[in-house]
Amino acid sequence: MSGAAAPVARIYGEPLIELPADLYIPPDALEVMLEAFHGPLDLLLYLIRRQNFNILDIAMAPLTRQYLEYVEAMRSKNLELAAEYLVMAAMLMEIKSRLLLPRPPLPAEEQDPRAELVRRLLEYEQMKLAAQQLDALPQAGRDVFPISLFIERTAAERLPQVRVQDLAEAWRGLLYRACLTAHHHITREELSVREHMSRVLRRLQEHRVLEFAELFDPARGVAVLVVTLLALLELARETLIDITQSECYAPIYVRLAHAAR
Amino acid sequence: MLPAEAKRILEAALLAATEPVPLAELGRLFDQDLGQDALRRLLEELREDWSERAVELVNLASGWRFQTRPEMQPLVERLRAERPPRYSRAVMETLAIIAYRQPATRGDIENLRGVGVSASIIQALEGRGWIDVVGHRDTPGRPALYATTRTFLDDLGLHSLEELPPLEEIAKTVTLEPAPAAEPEAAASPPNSA
Amino acid sequence: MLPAEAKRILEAALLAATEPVPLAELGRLFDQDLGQDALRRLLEELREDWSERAVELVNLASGWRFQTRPEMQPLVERLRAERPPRYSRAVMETLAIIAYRQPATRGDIENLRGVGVSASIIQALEGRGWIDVVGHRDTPGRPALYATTRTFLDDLGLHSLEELPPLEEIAKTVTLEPAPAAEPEAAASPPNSA
Repeated sequence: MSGAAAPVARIYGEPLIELPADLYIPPDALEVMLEAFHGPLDLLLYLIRRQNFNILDIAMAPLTRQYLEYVEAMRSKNLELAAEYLVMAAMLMEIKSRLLLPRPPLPAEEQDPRAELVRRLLEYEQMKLAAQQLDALPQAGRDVFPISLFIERTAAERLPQVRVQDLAEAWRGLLYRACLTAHHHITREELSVREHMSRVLRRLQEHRVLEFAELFDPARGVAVLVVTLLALLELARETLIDITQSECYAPIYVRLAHAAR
Repeated sequence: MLPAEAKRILEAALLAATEPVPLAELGRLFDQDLGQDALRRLLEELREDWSERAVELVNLASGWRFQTRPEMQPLVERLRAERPPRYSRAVMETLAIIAYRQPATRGDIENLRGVGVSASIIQALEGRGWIDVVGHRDTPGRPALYATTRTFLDDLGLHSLEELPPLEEIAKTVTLEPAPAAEPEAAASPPNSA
Repeated sequence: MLPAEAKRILEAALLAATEPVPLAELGRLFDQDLGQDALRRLLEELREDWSERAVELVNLASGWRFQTRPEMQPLVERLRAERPPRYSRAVMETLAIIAYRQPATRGDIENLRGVGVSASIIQALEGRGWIDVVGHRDTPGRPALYATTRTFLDDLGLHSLEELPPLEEIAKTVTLEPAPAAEPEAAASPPNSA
C-alpha cells in the first residue's frame, strides 16, 4: 500500500492537495489547518508523505517560524494543543542539531537520534490507517440496520432506562444531521438559565401572579439571584411572561404572558 | 425493475423500519414512480409470501409493518425478558432538545430535528413524568411550552441540568464530512469501499 | 418438532429480538432440548434460506441477528428520519488504538496520537457502548484501562477481535536516508527503526 495515496487532510470538505512549498500558511487559514491536522505527528506525516520531505531535509528555520505562528494564533484558543506543537518543534531542532554537531564515534547500541521520531510516526500512521479501515467496516445503525420487529404486548410494560450519555448521544445525532454546530453553543451557564426559566414558569402556573421579589430566593446565594434575573429577562424577551409596574416604585408584578389577557 | 426485485426491496425496508410505513413513503424507495396500485399489489403479494411464517405483514391505519403473529408472543418474550426496552432515537432526541433548550414548543423541537414530532412521542415522555407543560408561547396557536421535571433529574441521577454533558464537548466529537463513498480520492485508497 | 417448524420459530424470534441472541438463549425457545449442534445446523439452514434476500442472518460476537445488507443502506435511509452520527477522525483513531492496543490508558492513546484526548471522545465511545474500563494500571494516578466491548464487535459485524482488519505493515515505506550533511557514520550504522 502506498502511503502517499492515503487520504490526507480535508478543508471545508475539500481534500487538501498540497501545501505551498515554503510551508507558509496564511494566518486566517490557521484554524482550518488545525482542524484538518490532528496534532504535530499528523502534520509531520503529511509533510513527509505528500511533499516527499525527508525529515532531515526540512529547513529548520521556516518550519520553526511556522510552528511559532501556530502557537501564537492558538494561544487564545487551545494552549494544550499549542504546547504539543511546540514540543515537536523543539524535538525537530534537537534532532537536527545533534546530527550537525561533530560527535565522537557512537557506541554501537546508541540509536540514531531520528529513530524515535520515525518510530512514533510509523506507529501513528499505522493507527491512522487502522482507523480508516475500522470506519470502512459496515457499521450497525449507519450502514446496516438490525431488524427488531414489533411484538404485541400483553404483560405490564417495562420502562426504558435512560442514561446521561444517551442524551449526549441523541444530541450528537441531531448535530450531525442538522449541522447545528454553528448555532447552538450552549454553555453550562446558559443551561442553568434555562433551568430557572422552567422553574419560574412553573411557579407562575401555580400562583398566576407573583411579585417580582417573590421570584428570588436570597438564601440560595448571589449566583442563583443573578441566574434567576437572567432567566426573567430571557422569558420577557421571548414574550413568555409579562412584567408590569403601575408607577415608579410601585411593586413589580410578573405573570404568564397569556394569563395577562 | 422486476417485481421480485421490488418485493425484495420492500421486504428489507419494511423489516428494517421502526414504525409502520405509509404507502406513499414506500413509493419513495423506487426511483421511478410505480404507482399506488402497483405498489399495493406488490405488498399484497409480499403479505401472501409471508402467510405461512410466524411473522406477518399487516396494513394498519398508519401504514404497513411486519410484526410477529400473536401466538408467537410468549415465545419471543422469552428472549426479550431480560433485555431492557429502549426509547427510539426520535424519543431520545426530543428529550434531549427539551432538556437543553427548555422551555421549548413542539415547533421548536421539529425545527431542530427537521422532522415532525408525533403526539405519541410527547405522550411517552409526559406519561413517564419526565416533561410537563410549563406555559404557552404567545404566538398563533398558543403552543405549549415543555420543560423537564424533577422526576427527570431524579431518574437520571442528576441534581441539576448543569450536570448534563456540555453541548460544545459533544459537538467536538461529531464530524460533518460527507460520507467517504462520495469522496473523489476514495478510488485512490482501495480499502475504503465498505 | 419438525425442522421447518423450529426454523419458523427461530426466524420470528430473531426478527423480533432487539439485540444479538446467543445460541444458548435461542435454545430456550424450545421446550425440549434440541442440542447445540442441531440448533447451529438449523441456524445455518436459516441463513442459507435468507441468502438471496436483502436482509441477512449474521453470527456476531454476542450471538445471531438479522440485519439489512450493506448495499441496502441508501434505501433504508430514505425511510429513516434519523441519521446516525459519523464519528470524527479523532474518535475513530482513539477507537483504533483501543481496539488494537487494548487494554490502553488515555496516556497511551495520547502518546501514540501526539495530542491530548478530550474527555468527550472517551465519552462518545463509552456512550455508544463500544469501550469500557476493564481495570486500572498500577502507576501513579492509577489511570483507567480501556478495552473494546462485545457491542463494538457486534456493531462492526465482527465475531471476535481477530477479525479486525490486519494492521498495515508500513515500516518499509519510510526509510531513514542518510542526511545530506551527515557524518559518514550515520550511513554506516544502520538505523534501528523499531
